[in-house]
Amino acid sequence: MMTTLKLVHLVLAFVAAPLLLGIINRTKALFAGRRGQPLLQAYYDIWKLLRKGAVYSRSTSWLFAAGPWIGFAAVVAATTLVPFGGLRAPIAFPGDFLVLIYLLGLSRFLLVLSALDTGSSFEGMGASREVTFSALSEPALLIALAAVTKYTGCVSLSDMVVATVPRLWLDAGPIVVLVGFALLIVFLSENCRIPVDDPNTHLELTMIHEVMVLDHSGPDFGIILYSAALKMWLLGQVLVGLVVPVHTGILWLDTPAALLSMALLAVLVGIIESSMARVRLLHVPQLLVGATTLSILAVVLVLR
Amino acid sequence: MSLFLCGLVVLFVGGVVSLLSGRKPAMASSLGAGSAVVGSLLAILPAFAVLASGRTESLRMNWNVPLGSFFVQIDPLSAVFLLPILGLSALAAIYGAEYLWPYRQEKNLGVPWLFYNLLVAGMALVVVARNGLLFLVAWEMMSLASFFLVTFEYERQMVRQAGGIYLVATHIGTAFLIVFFILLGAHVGSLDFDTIPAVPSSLAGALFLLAVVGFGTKAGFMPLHVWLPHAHPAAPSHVSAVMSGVMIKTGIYGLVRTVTLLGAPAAWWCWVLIAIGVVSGIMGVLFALAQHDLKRLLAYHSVENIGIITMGLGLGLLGVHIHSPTLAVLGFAGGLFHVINHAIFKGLLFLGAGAVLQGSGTGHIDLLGGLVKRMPWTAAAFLVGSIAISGVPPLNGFVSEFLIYLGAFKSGIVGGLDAAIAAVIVIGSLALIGGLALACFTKAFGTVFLGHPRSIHAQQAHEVGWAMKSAMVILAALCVLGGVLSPLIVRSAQTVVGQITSLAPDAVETELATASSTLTHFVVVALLLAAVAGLSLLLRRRLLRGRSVREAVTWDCGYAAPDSRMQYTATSFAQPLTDLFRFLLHTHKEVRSPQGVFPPDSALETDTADVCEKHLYQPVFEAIRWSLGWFRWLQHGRLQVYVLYIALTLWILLIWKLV
Amino acid sequence: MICVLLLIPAVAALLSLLVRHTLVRRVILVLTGVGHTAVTLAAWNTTPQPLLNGWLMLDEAGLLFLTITSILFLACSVYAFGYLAVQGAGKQQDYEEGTLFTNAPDAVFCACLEAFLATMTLVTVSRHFGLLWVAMEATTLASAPLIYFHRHHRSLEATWKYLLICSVGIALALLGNFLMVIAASRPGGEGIAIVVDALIENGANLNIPWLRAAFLFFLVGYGTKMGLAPLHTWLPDAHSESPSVISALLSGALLNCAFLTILRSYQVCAAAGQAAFCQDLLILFGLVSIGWATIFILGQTDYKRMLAYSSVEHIGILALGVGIGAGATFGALLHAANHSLTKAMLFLVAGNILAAYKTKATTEVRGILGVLPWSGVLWIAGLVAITGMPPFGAFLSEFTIVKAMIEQGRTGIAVAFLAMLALIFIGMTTAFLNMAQGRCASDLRPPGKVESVLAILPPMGLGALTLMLGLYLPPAVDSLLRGAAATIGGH
Amino acid sequence: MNDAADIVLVFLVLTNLMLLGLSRLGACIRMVALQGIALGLLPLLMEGGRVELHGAAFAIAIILLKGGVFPWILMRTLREVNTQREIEPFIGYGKSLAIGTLILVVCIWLSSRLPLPEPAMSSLIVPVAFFTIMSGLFLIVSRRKALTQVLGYLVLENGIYAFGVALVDKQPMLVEMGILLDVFVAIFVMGIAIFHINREFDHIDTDKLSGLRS
Repeated sequence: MMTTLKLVHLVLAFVAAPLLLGIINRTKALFAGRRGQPLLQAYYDIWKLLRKGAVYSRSTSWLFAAGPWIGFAAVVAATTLVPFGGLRAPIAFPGDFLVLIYLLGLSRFLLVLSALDTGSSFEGMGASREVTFSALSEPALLIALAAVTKYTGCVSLSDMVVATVPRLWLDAGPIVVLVGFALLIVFLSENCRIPVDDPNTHLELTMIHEVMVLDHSGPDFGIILYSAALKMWLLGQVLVGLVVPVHTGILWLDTPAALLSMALLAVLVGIIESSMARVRLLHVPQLLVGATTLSILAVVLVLR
Repeated sequence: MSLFLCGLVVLFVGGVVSLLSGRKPAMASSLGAGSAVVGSLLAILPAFAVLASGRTESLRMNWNVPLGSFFVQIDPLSAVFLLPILGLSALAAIYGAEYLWPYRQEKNLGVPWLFYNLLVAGMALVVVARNGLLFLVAWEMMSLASFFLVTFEYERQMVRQAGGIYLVATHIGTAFLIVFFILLGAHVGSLDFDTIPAVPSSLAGALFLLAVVGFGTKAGFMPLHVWLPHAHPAAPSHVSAVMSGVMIKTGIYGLVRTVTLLGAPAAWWCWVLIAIGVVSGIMGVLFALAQHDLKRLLAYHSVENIGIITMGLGLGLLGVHIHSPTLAVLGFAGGLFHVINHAIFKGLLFLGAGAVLQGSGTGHIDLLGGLVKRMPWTAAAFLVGSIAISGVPPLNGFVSEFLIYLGAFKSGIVGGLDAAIAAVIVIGSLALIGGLALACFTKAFGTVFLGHPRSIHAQQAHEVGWAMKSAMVILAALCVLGGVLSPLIVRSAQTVVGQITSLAPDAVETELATASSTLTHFVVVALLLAAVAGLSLLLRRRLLRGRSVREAVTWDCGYAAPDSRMQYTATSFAQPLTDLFRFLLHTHKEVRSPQGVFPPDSALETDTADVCEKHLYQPVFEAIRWSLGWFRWLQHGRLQVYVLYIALTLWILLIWKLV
Repeated sequence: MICVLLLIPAVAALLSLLVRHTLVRRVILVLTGVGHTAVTLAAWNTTPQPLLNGWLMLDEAGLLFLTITSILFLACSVYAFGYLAVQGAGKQQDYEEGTLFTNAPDAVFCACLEAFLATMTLVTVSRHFGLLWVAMEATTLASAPLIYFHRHHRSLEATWKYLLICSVGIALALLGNFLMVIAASRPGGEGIAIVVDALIENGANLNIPWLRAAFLFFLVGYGTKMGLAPLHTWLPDAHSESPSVISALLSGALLNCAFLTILRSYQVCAAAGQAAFCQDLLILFGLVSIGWATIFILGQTDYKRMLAYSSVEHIGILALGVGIGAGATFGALLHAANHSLTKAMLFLVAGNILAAYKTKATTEVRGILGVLPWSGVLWIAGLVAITGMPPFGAFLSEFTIVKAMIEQGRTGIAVAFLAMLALIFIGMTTAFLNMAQGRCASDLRPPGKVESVLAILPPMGLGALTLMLGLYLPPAVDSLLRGAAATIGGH
Repeated sequence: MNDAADIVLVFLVLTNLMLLGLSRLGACIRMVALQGIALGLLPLLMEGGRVELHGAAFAIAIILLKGGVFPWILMRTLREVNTQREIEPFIGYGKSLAIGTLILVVCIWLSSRLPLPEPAMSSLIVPVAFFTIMSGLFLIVSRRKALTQVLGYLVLENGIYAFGVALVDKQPMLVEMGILLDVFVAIFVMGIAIFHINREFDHIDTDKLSGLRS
């Protein structure tokens, strides 16, 4: 029963991931007073791309083709580690969040390499920014998790999520706020959203993630988009799971609640994107270091 | 034990014979490499036996020098270090046989092989020696042999300078070790380790510091690391692999051995180790980011990994101190496992760098590119090594870091206040190091092997021969195995961890059992990853079947003729990070930015000299030299003055002593 | 047996003055070395009879230094055989100033060399302070012409300094003898003969102030000959200007002999309960010598001078070791052996280098390994040995000395000692390695003449000996060293 | 107490001071000769009249050597190496004298530190001997010419000799051997060396002999 539900959650993640993009776009459109693209636009794009042919640069090697797919595999593997809706993840063990984070690192590694494989200076630029910002965001994420560990005494993501009950807000409100903010910033930067990166600009000089995949086309590009969506989903799950304390233990109540909170997260992202401008690239490190400081602050509060 | 000694004898005899047959290069290299392989394999068997059984083999013979005795012993700790030392040495020997071949014209190949075998024998002897004098002799034998290997191409000024720095550094380190061993065996009359009495805590602190400096110089702790970035690029690549992969680990071995000898650790020892680990790790990877020379970059990464290992040891020691078996076991297990893993992937990377060096003729990253097409084997092996050293799953590099993380999270965080602080520091720096290492190796691999060739060297690169390839492939396979078999490996670490932490065997047993079950989960995820990867690649093929797959130039935003010099260079790739950490790196920039309506050619040069070397050692030595040089007027060749010295001495003594 | 030891070189000296034929003379030289060494080794298993009612006697310390001297002489005689063969008679070109000069006559050289050996043998065997003093004086006289072998003005200057400084020192030592006599004289009755054994026997009733004064004069007097800073000033000049084979003997054998005389007086003082007094002085002089050597080795541009200063350093180590006492005495004696062998080896190799490169500047010699492979290897081996690294003997002896220091709690001295050794190491390695390695510029490259066996074998033999001392201490040597250390108050 | 001996000793002191003050080389040599003769007389006077054959022979030998042979050799050297007869000191004569007196004082103080085990025939002997030695050293240090250095060395010798004959009557053989051998060095070897120096450099100024340094 449990396992089947866990698998259901897994499938839910795979299915619903691109929806977040749709919600974000719709929110932005709402704020901008446009009709905006359909909610399922992302699905259409991915589907279209998967059924297209591909164009490869002559300078690329097998890495360029294989990178996105292996990276996708890494994200899929990571997805199995994330709990959802008050249920433990399909695979949960002490320190699983480390594996999660480093699996995302693997996908980033491959994506960056396939970007460099083209020899294009723009993609090199994007890759360089990508590794820079991720190197700065990882400490923030891990120290935030350390704070949670210290408070809940759990070393597994699932246990942490299960342990975040409403009482947590009452006891350790400030800590949750700090951790939440830190995780939110990491979430934004890892998924290349404003204020770190602007996914739908068309000036390559300013882009990070988008510029890395300039040369990918067809199924490769489609899978890249999909794994990006999946990554956003599972990071969102982590954020929501750690911050939103809805665990009644009643499944048909918990799962919708989790879904709802994911949607709210997407809306929040949309609001942020439509209310803020992208900060200058030079200031992104400050933002991430700020996130790190927040989580260190959280640790200090816990240790106190 | 007899087998072990046989191995040493084979190494020694083989080296000498190869030296004598130096006239015939083929014979010399085959003899040297062959004896190195055979000797290492002979000597590695007892190590396996000891690890399997947990029994220690020892042999004590009389050695007729003052205070000396030939007392050797293989206990689990020695065995754990013997495995990488001998294994990597054997592989590197196979590699070296081909790598040194081009030098057969101008050099006597017997010489490097003699010193190589001496180096291997010295390292093996260091980890089994149980007598202070024997240890020092083996230690110096190791250092001298490696020095002569580093200066193999002594015609080049840069190599000579590197050799000089290395020799001086290691000699000064040894001076500390001499004092260390004398203090350790003071008033006992013999320097055998088993006769050493319990050290008083007052002395223990001093001994620990001496050991940290003495062994740390060899291990390459920041700021004692200055010789590393010079020596590793200078040495032949298989030697760099051995030196960086295992020789510097003898320093770690010495430190661990010291800890076992000194008894209960004080709190500040742990803090010292953790601090060293953090500084070495972060600074090491930062300096690596700023390098342009492939082997120099790898050398700095050795500093970084030594830092990670030291963090693990520090956590383990802290665990022993606060009586937290989880922290102790995980810390030491992680540290030691990382010793082995680093030996594997750093050896692999240096061999790969050597292959690039020999295939293309240059080690300068910004002159390379696109080698993945010309040197596919090397590229694949190097890719595996890069993934492993960046500490991302599913390879071995991740596992050992994971253990250290796990210790920090499971026991450090929930432990007492200072344990929690230490844990948070370690977690934060490990995370930062991981990210930076990823950046550094995407830079290295991407620039060297991907994109367009940036120079004629890269265009004319060619793949290396089977000997070098096979060594690299084996090491790459070991990287994978180290990740997949990690549960078994960790489980088998019981005896050695028990020996270091001196915890109850069953406690260690349970801890390791839990750790290995955790790792089993990880392995499941890794296999899942592999499966999904395979499937998705199949899916890709399925999707592309029957669809049009065209080739074109790289989309470069409208440039008609993209050319290889437009590519992002390694320097520019690392620029955001190096600029971010400017305040630590002090990178020197030469900028000629384009000016005017028709700008002339512009240029950018960056050079990141080692901070410690430039701002710490050079000034100190200059000051000493200057202040001593000031005294030189004392002897200016005038006879009268000389006689005056005699008279004055006489007077002073008479008046001083007869009063 | 003792008189045989003394007679062999003395007679040989006379012969070489008489013999006309050069080849015969050189053969005699080598034969002297062989014979002397043979008799010395014979003295190892049968202790020779005392002569002149105990004035001439061979105790452990004496035998040790006698053996060192004898072996060194053997090596140097073989080397000199080849050396003289190369050094033709007639005008020579001086490589530094290009002026012409002649060498001293072959006969004088050989005779003086053998006489030098005779006098040094006398030093090692004599127990009477007067005789000891005469012997030391005689060494000066015998060696002065050797230093002035190349008759150009630099060697003359060196000789002059050597003569005057050492004579002054020796004169002071003579005064030391007189003071010793006074210290030994009893009110009224006959004084004690100033024979070491007699003095040690009734050391209790020696006159302390005069004894102290005597020791001071001995220390300054013989210390001048021994090369303790700041009395060592003749040493670098003499070593750098004399032929390398002579430098080898000077720094390997002569300095030890002077050291032995100081040890003798130290024995007497120790018997009179003045050990501490002497040891402080020895430690002081040892440290000053090492420090002085450090100053002048760093940035030294003349490799023979560098070797000379390194001799000053090691002489300082010997003094330091005896001053520390206890286990360090053993270490000091072992170190005397190691230093002599290594330093002689290095000087002989330096001779080869000088002959090939025609310059003494460390900055102009490059790529010895390429030009003179054997000498290059020996040069590096010598560097390793002289800087006290395993597997050579100097490592063991220095290790023992440091151990004694630390066990006596003299940490400050130990730290200073090690620091200075490290600086010296830096100075010597940078110079030596750049000489040995590196690429020899084509214009510097000397005519590729193969190295002669006579020029390689002696240093190689010496190197092998010190290597053996580092890897395995034969029981006979061990017991001898322990005996010698016991006689001079160590254990 | 023995007045005659005291007179001789005082004479020694005076000669030393004179040497410090004299400017001409020849005069210095003569002064050293005088000193030698006085020294030769010293043992005879010390015996207090009763002279044994051995002692007398020795005394005469000394007088001949120190008073006759050496001065003659040195004079001859001086003539051979036709250098100008000035001494050209590093330290002026006046200063030298002052330093000399200072040395004398210190020597007297020093000798008070060394009480003789048995009362010698003169309390002056130790300080005077020391003073002679030290002034010899001072001559070597403060004068420029090689010849003056030989002179200084001779004075040093004289001091030691005085010490010997005055105190070491126990083992005369030692004294004699020592003195003679030392003297041999002083004159012959150094004389030879000076000849060589002169031939090589056309001068005997030791301050030109400072090519070998550091």
